[in-house]
Amino acid sequence: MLHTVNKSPYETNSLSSCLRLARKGHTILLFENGIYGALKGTCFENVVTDALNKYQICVLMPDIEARGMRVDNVITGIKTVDYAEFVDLVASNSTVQAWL
Amino acid sequence: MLHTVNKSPYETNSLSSCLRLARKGHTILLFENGIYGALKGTCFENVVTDALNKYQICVLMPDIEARGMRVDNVITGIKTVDYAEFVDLVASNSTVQAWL
Amino acid sequence: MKFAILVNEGPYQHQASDSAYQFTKAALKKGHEIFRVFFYHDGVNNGTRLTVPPQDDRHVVNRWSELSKENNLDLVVCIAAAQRRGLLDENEAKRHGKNANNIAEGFRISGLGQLIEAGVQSDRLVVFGD
Amino acid sequence: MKFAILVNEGPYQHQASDSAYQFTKAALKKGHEIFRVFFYHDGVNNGTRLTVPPQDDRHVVNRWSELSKENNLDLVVCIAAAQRRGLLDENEAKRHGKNANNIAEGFRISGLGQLIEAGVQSDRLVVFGD
Amino acid sequence: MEEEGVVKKFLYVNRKAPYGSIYALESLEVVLIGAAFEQDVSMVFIDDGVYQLKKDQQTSVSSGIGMKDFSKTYRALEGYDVEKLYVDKKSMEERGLSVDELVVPVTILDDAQMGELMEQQDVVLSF
Amino acid sequence: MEEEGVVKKFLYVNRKAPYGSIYALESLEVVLIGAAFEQDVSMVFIDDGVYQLKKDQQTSVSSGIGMKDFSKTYRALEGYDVEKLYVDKKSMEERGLSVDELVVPVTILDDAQMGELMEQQDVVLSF
Repeated sequence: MLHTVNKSPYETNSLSSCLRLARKGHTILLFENGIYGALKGTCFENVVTDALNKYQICVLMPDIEARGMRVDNVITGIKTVDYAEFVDLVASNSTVQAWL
Repeated sequence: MLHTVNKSPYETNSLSSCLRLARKGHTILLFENGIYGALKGTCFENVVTDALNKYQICVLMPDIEARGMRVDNVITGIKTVDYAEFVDLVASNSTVQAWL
Repeated sequence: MKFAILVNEGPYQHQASDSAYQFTKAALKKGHEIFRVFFYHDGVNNGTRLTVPPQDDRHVVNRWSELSKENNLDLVVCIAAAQRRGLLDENEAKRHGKNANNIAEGFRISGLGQLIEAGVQSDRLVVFGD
Repeated sequence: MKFAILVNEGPYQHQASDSAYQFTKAALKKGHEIFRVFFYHDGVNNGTRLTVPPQDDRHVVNRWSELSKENNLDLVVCIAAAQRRGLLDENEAKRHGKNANNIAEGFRISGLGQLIEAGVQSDRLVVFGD
Repeated sequence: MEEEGVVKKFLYVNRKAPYGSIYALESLEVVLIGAAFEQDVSMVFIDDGVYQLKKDQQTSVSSGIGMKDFSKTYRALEGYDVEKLYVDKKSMEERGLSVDELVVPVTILDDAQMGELMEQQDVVLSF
Repeated sequence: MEEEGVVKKFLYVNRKAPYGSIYALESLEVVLIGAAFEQDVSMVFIDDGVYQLKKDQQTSVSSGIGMKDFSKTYRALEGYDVEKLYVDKKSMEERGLSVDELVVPVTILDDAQMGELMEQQDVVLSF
């Protein structure tokens, strides 16, 4: 199952609810303002790093780059994807849930 | 100075930032989904009750009632107002800041 | 006292326009002057005459038009935000080669300077948004 | 694979429509079928032909219209949400006594059943919103 | 309106409070229309979404916040055979809400049960 | 465009990240237009608003997320005599950001200083 999170973890509770309710082995894609949850050096880094033990976490690079970040800023273990790979993630998971 | 908060404290960080940055003696009006911060029995009750030592806090009754709550649900010390009193609050404070 | 109102969201999707309306009505009832209501961002969509809400629902756009008529309210839609979102009056439609316009009665399209002017000229500015 | 796309927000205000567009384009490029793009809530505003964005900005509405033309995409605007927000085609305008309509090329207005049908008929439904 | 007898599991995820935005109301409209398709429908209420079901909502076009109270419509769901309504346990607790304060009967799910329910779905609609 | 020489303190409050929504861009458009009115303008960046100023933003209408990069416009503010830019200390710290990662020079304010600045204003615009 694929979960998408498009909200900043600072602004809303979407990521936190997603991390609480998704099941082990699920995949989470961070995109739009959701990419702020994928960054090193923030107050969310530990929570998200821990979540990597339970979930596969991906982040959309075009959204990372638009916001002035680069691959180097992404927490180790998070997979960077482009729109084509976003499509692949949807295709390879039987259901998609958006945490708006 | 009057601060208005129209967001649920569960959903966004607006109330939390407002409580951090407003100055002692300022007035805070909770309205729209912001009224959820004014309710008894929630996980925010203690934070908001503490904030009453620093701020005057008001809540808009029409928004309380629309959401199935009544005066009894409002934390003691929070002042309930209607739209006319919302207008008075704006008139009696030289500046209004909206925490959207 | 002289108030200016800023509305940042469109009709129905968020409560901003409803709250702004209730506030404006209450302020007028108390004898305050409303210098201007300025519609910015998606707020410009409050100025379309093409909405047809369900019969049992409020008519957000008409409420503003009527309040404007009764109280000579200045309802200003930001031109830049309106162009982005497809809210045009007759002149704007002509200027951009569009074969239709959709502005509602009581609203006028003008520049962002009108928002700043409202801030300068009014005693209070109240912002309603998301 | 057969995809359905749901867009919940209007053009420019939120990134939802942009992301949905990029996703749809990428899916088509990969050879997937897009069963339908359904526009709900403020998403219906993506279907207006009256927008005039700045020259140096993307044209959200035209991008959808062109993608639809090139790929025979079914772009459906929810009728109930569209009525609330003032998005009408010629028939709807006539039916409601409005003297203008604003629907863009490639979009059609239909009921919510089209969203459910898209969910039933497609292998995947992807939601873009706020 | 039936699609060649295909029955899928549809989940409607409601995470937003009523009135502050239209998502709760327009989500309900999808569920009601969708009922004609005879799919296997579940609704979950998480985070501020649980507030959609709060009893005693009081507003009308001509009073209060000037918007109609649509909370009674949740009671009509049963008549449309939409009977699987779930609320998130933690969201209820954080808000100090109990099930008897809600307009319709619901089942409370804990984190694990909610995750399991989500995983079983074919189509997830969130607004 | 001057209003009888009235000079008021205008504060623009930016609390939202760029691109995810249009508020950052359209807020900047107000500041630029407003500059012609020769008011006493300050801008504050709080919460995700500090991300508006992040260096190295990279997107264009034809690449990336398909939206133009408007972050360079903040550098033009100086030419409009808009020079009082403030960032919230806690917001910077939570995000692990330092001032040299921002596109323009800013002053960092702690909670008390930010509250004081807000209190001194005549008009506060938030988007």
